[in-house]
Amino acid sequence: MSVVVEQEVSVAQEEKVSELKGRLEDPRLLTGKGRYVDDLKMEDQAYMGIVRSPFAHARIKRIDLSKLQSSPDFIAALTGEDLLREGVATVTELPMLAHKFANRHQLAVSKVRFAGEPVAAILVRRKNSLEDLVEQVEVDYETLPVVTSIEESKKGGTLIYEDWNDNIFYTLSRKRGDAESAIAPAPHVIRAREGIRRQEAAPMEPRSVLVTYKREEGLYEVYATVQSVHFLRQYLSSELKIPEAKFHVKVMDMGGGFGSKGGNSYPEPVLACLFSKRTGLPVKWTATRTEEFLEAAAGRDEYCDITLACDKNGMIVALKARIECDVGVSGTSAFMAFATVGFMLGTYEIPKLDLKAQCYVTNKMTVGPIRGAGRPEGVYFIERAMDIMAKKIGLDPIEFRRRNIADPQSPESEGYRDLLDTLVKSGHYEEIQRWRDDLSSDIGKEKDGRALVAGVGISLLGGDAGIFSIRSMLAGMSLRGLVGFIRMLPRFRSFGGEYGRVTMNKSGEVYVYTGSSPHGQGHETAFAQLASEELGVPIDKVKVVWGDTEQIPHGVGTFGSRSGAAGGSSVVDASRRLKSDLIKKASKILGRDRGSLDFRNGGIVEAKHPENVLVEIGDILDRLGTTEISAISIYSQRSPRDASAAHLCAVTLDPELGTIKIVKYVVVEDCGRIINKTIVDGQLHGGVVHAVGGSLFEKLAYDDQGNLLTATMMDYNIPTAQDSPDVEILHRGTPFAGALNGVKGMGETGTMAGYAAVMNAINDALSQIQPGAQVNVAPATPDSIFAALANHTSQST
Amino acid sequence: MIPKKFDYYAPSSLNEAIQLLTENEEAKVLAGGQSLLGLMKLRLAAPTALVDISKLPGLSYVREDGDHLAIGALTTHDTIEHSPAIKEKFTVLNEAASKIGDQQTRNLGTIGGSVCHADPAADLPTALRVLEAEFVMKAKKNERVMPASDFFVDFFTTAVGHDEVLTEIRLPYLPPKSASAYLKHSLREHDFAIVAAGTVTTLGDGDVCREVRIGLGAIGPTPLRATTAEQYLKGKVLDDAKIADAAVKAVEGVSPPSDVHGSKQYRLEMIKVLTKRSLRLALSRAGISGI
Amino acid sequence: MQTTLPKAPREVEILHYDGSFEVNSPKDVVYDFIADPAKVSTILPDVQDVKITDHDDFSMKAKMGISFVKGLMDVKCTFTEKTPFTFLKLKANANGLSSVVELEASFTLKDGEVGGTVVRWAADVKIAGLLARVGSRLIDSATQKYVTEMINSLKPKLTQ
Amino acid sequence: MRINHKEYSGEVEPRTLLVYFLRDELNLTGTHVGCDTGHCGACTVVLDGKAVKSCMVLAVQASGAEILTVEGLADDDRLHPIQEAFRENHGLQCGFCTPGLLMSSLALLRENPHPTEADIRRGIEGNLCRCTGYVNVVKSIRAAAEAAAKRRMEVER
Repeated sequence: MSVVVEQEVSVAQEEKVSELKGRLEDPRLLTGKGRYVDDLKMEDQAYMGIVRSPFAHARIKRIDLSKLQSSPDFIAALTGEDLLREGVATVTELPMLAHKFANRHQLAVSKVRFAGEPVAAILVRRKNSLEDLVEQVEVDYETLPVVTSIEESKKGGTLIYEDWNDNIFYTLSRKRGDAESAIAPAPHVIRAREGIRRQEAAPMEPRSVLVTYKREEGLYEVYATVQSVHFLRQYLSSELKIPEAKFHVKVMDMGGGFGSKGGNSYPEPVLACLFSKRTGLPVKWTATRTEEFLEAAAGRDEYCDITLACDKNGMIVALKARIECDVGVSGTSAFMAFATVGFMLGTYEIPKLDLKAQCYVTNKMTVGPIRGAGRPEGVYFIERAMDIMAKKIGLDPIEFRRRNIADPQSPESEGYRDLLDTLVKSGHYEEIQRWRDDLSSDIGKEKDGRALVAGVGISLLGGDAGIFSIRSMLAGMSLRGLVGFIRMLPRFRSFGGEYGRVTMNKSGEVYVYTGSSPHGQGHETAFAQLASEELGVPIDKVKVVWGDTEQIPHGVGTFGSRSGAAGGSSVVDASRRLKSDLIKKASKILGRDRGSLDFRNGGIVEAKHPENVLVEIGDILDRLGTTEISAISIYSQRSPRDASAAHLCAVTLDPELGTIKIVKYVVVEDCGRIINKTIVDGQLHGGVVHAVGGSLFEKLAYDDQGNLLTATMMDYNIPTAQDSPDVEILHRGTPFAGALNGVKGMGETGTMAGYAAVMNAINDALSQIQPGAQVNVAPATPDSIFAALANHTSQST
Repeated sequence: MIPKKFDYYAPSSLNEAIQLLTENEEAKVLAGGQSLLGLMKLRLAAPTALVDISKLPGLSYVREDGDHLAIGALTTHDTIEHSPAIKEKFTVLNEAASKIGDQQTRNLGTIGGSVCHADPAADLPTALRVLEAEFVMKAKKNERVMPASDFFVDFFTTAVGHDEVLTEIRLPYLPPKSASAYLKHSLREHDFAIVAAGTVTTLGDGDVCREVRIGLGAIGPTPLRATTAEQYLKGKVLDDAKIADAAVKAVEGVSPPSDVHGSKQYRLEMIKVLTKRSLRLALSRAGISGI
Repeated sequence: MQTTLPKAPREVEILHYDGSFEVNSPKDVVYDFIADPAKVSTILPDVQDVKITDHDDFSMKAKMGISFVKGLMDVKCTFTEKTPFTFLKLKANANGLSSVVELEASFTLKDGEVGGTVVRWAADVKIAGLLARVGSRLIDSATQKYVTEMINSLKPKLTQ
Repeated sequence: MRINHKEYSGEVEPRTLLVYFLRDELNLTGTHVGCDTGHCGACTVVLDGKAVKSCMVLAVQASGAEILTVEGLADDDRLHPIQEAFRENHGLQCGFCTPGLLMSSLALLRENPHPTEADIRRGIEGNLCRCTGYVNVVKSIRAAAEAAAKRRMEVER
């Protein structure tokens, strides 16, 4: 059956890819010729080091730099006081929501709020002596009570920000009808507290920055590991209060980002700019992995008390949910709960709703967008509830979901049903069910603990509930929120549309300039494909240019699964404008009417006989008295959508050890038109395994003093090849009307649906050993699974 | 991350190495470096001098030597994993070596380096403890041989003096009808053990358990022997019930640590599971099936 | 289904140690020893240049750690409570190894059998920075070992 | 030491790690640093025929050794068969962990020309990748092994 499904993918794209023999970016990356920021080296470059607070909450009594003076390697130092003196503004925050704004600087002023927060920066001549000198900086602290949990934050006894009246970052609520009175009489009610712990994006390349201040031009040349050079340009401009034009921000190759290099304004680029201006030296900083864990925006850390009620036919009557998020000290973009709510409510018909999401600040590093950015949590919450309910009323989990899909007549809903049907038709679901039942028939028979227990989980990823509207953004905005919002607006312009410029020169070569910023997603290939298809030029004549604020004046960047749709569409749009402009001009020159002409094979051709080239591009441009022709598109989508998907996960559980092995994983997905299947598959593989890590191993663990206990890759465990499943993918590929190129966002969807599928499978296995035994917080580590089995008696329905 | 400053010596002979160590109390021996350099980069260790013995000739070997198998201190984990002699006669050591870190680590890490580092969660010490290995240490004048029971003193602490170099590890051959097994329970395959268990069993007439050794790793400052459990099993014909009893006895008097990967309580339970499973595995290798 | 999981799960490591021992010296002798910076400072292993500011404050450099996993730390000590012959409280703050270790130790003295003294001691340790970040696997056992060493070196010094 | 078949020599502080010697002194920046604690494998090079993590080796320790880095894999414009396999099977995305993975794969296939999927996954367990989920990495290494087997057969014929 699966073969039939596969055939629905446009074959033309398959050929394109195979003829490419891989991606255009691959040869340099495979030969060690990639250009990552830390690979760059300037003459006389100096090295920046950061002095970080060992305490999670403390007053800074004294910073003593005297010991450094004697070292020949020491050049300069900066503290929070220096930032104030230089008039550096507070950390930029995106005015996205009705949240409070944090009065925090890139170097701690007077007090530190999380362990690892920068309190001073130093500049040295030699890399080898960097850490020696960082150790020489003496800081006296007076420790303060530490807030390390939502509970403590709620109490408000200790304020993270003295100018706030509590520790609540923002609250979001949605109400539809009277949920309570619908729940009370309902025949089927389930309650659960589900959560995903604080986790790290952990791209393999640590952050890095290299700044050279060019005094004569007053220009900062900034190479940085960022998912958007244009965002960083805005951060630097707004914090240093220098016009954007004075920053030339560039990134070439980048070793992954997964959000952690996207949403946040970090201290180091700002500090490097200050140092480079002060000393006239190029300034280089590269994070150690521990600095990444201490400072790079974390994610998840959301928990939800959820009550779901169904009638006797297994139709949802009401949902009550209380979401709580630990946003740490809150940074540039800590508003993920927003997306959580959207994706919790997007898939199923929920007649009555009572939802509240509350975000609390604590003495931890800020959260930010990491792969999925709040959406995995939303999908996880609702999909766990759906599974628990299906079990309770004894309905097949697929059938139960099918019945409750929202707005049954809408094309979206048909799409969701189609995904579930495809999964069933593929035969995988039945096969896995049989395998599961065979194994579970052994339970008890086998001698103690030697039988593995099978578990099967599915999840359905639908759309968001259209919560991303200005109205809902400003809904319930507090006065304080409004003030901060207005204060931040001029400091950060709205996203706007994605930038695409396509230029063709006299030899018919095409340059594509995009505001998107690839770091593994393969734009260099996919965008070249789009331009080559639109303009009928061979793909090897197309060069994609990105990540340079002087060649690309405006742009948004690569995150939020937006590049293929927004960035890709802008390339298509610009290509089409270029083409029609060419034809228009050619028709004048040739005195032929436009309709009879087309542009193909590097020249103007007869629309009917494309092989017959009337005039080469070179001649046209000569006659127009120019050397190249360009078209620009700033493409924005009214309602972008992420791919929908159904995931199937099969696990085995070792009940004695509490360990899980993922034995099969199947994805059925519809990301709209597929530009490049190889790349789409690769994105899904990585996305799913990211969720596998988050469901089995990954946790940023803190002790009571707010020390991060998992600050190296020894203790923060991302999946290895041994822990990762093979991932089978079935595509639907229904073109999406909401994007010019028919594309839906998909880069994060593997992660969005992954947590729920894996955790549902684990809990299915648990329920076979002990009805009621559950692990409700990801990751389901061996000790938590063991505890669940041990405590099952204390759980009740 | 870069270590603190240190002086580096690459002696050309063992005696030269010992001389250097004798002269410098703060000097540390560098073998494969896979454990030591990690701590030095974190700056948790900052020896003022390193004496690099990794290139000294004649310290990497696995050879039969009368009543024991002799392993040179510089023999890598990878070599141990692939040595037929060890695989056949000392399965527990072969399995322990195969479970250390990843391929890159096994390629450089040495048995001598690992045991002298004496990380409580390391794999080899537990295996060597149940094999009742002997450790040969050379000083300027004398050479001494010490049993595993005395060699491991505390976390990161062994009996090797600062002016001594561990040169060889000896594995006394096990009597006929012996078998062994090593099991490691960790979050991911190549992580440090949450709990590890190594067992050696020797059967007598009528499959009576003549000799049994149970070693436990990652649960105390040094690898431990579950002596109560051992005593209980000796002289009995083993079955599931007796193995289960022994597993319970294995946790008597042990006090494993709590950390982010497992609470004390969880570790205690895992000790039972791994003791049971490693015993079963060893016995099945000895030809006792159906347990 | 109701679950019994903690609301926001996290690892908690409170490092608390206590115990008691009996020595044959009388309370005043024991008290005078512990209350005297010059004397009490000698119970730390690997101590260098002790500086005594006054009878309540003193500082020193000490090699802290286990085996070769150690570093030099600057230790500042203050007696926060002194009730002659019955009770003492000592706060120590150690800086080094990119870490901060705070120790609060209390000693309660009671008459023992035949003129001796029963010393009940308690120690609470807080660790921040590098040691806490990368040492979670070992920190409890290591701290316990260190505290025990100090108590063990105290005992004989209180014995006549 | 010999690096990629060329002699190199230089004076360094004893504490200089091999990976920084390669990157900073010799400008061989294809070898990357991902974790500092020897857990990610991005810095993997082949030293005297074995895959090792160059962040866990002192430059002075490697004196006199034969080292192969990713820059030494392809001969001129012709990609090494393993590189070719990674390219054709989309065995890389951001490319940061790729050099380390290539060097581990090379060592793995030299030791074991016909690896099972389990062999492959174990062989690269010391190389972390956050982009690919390893699916296409494993596929690439299998393809490289098969291609090599094919070449051997052709030679024999």
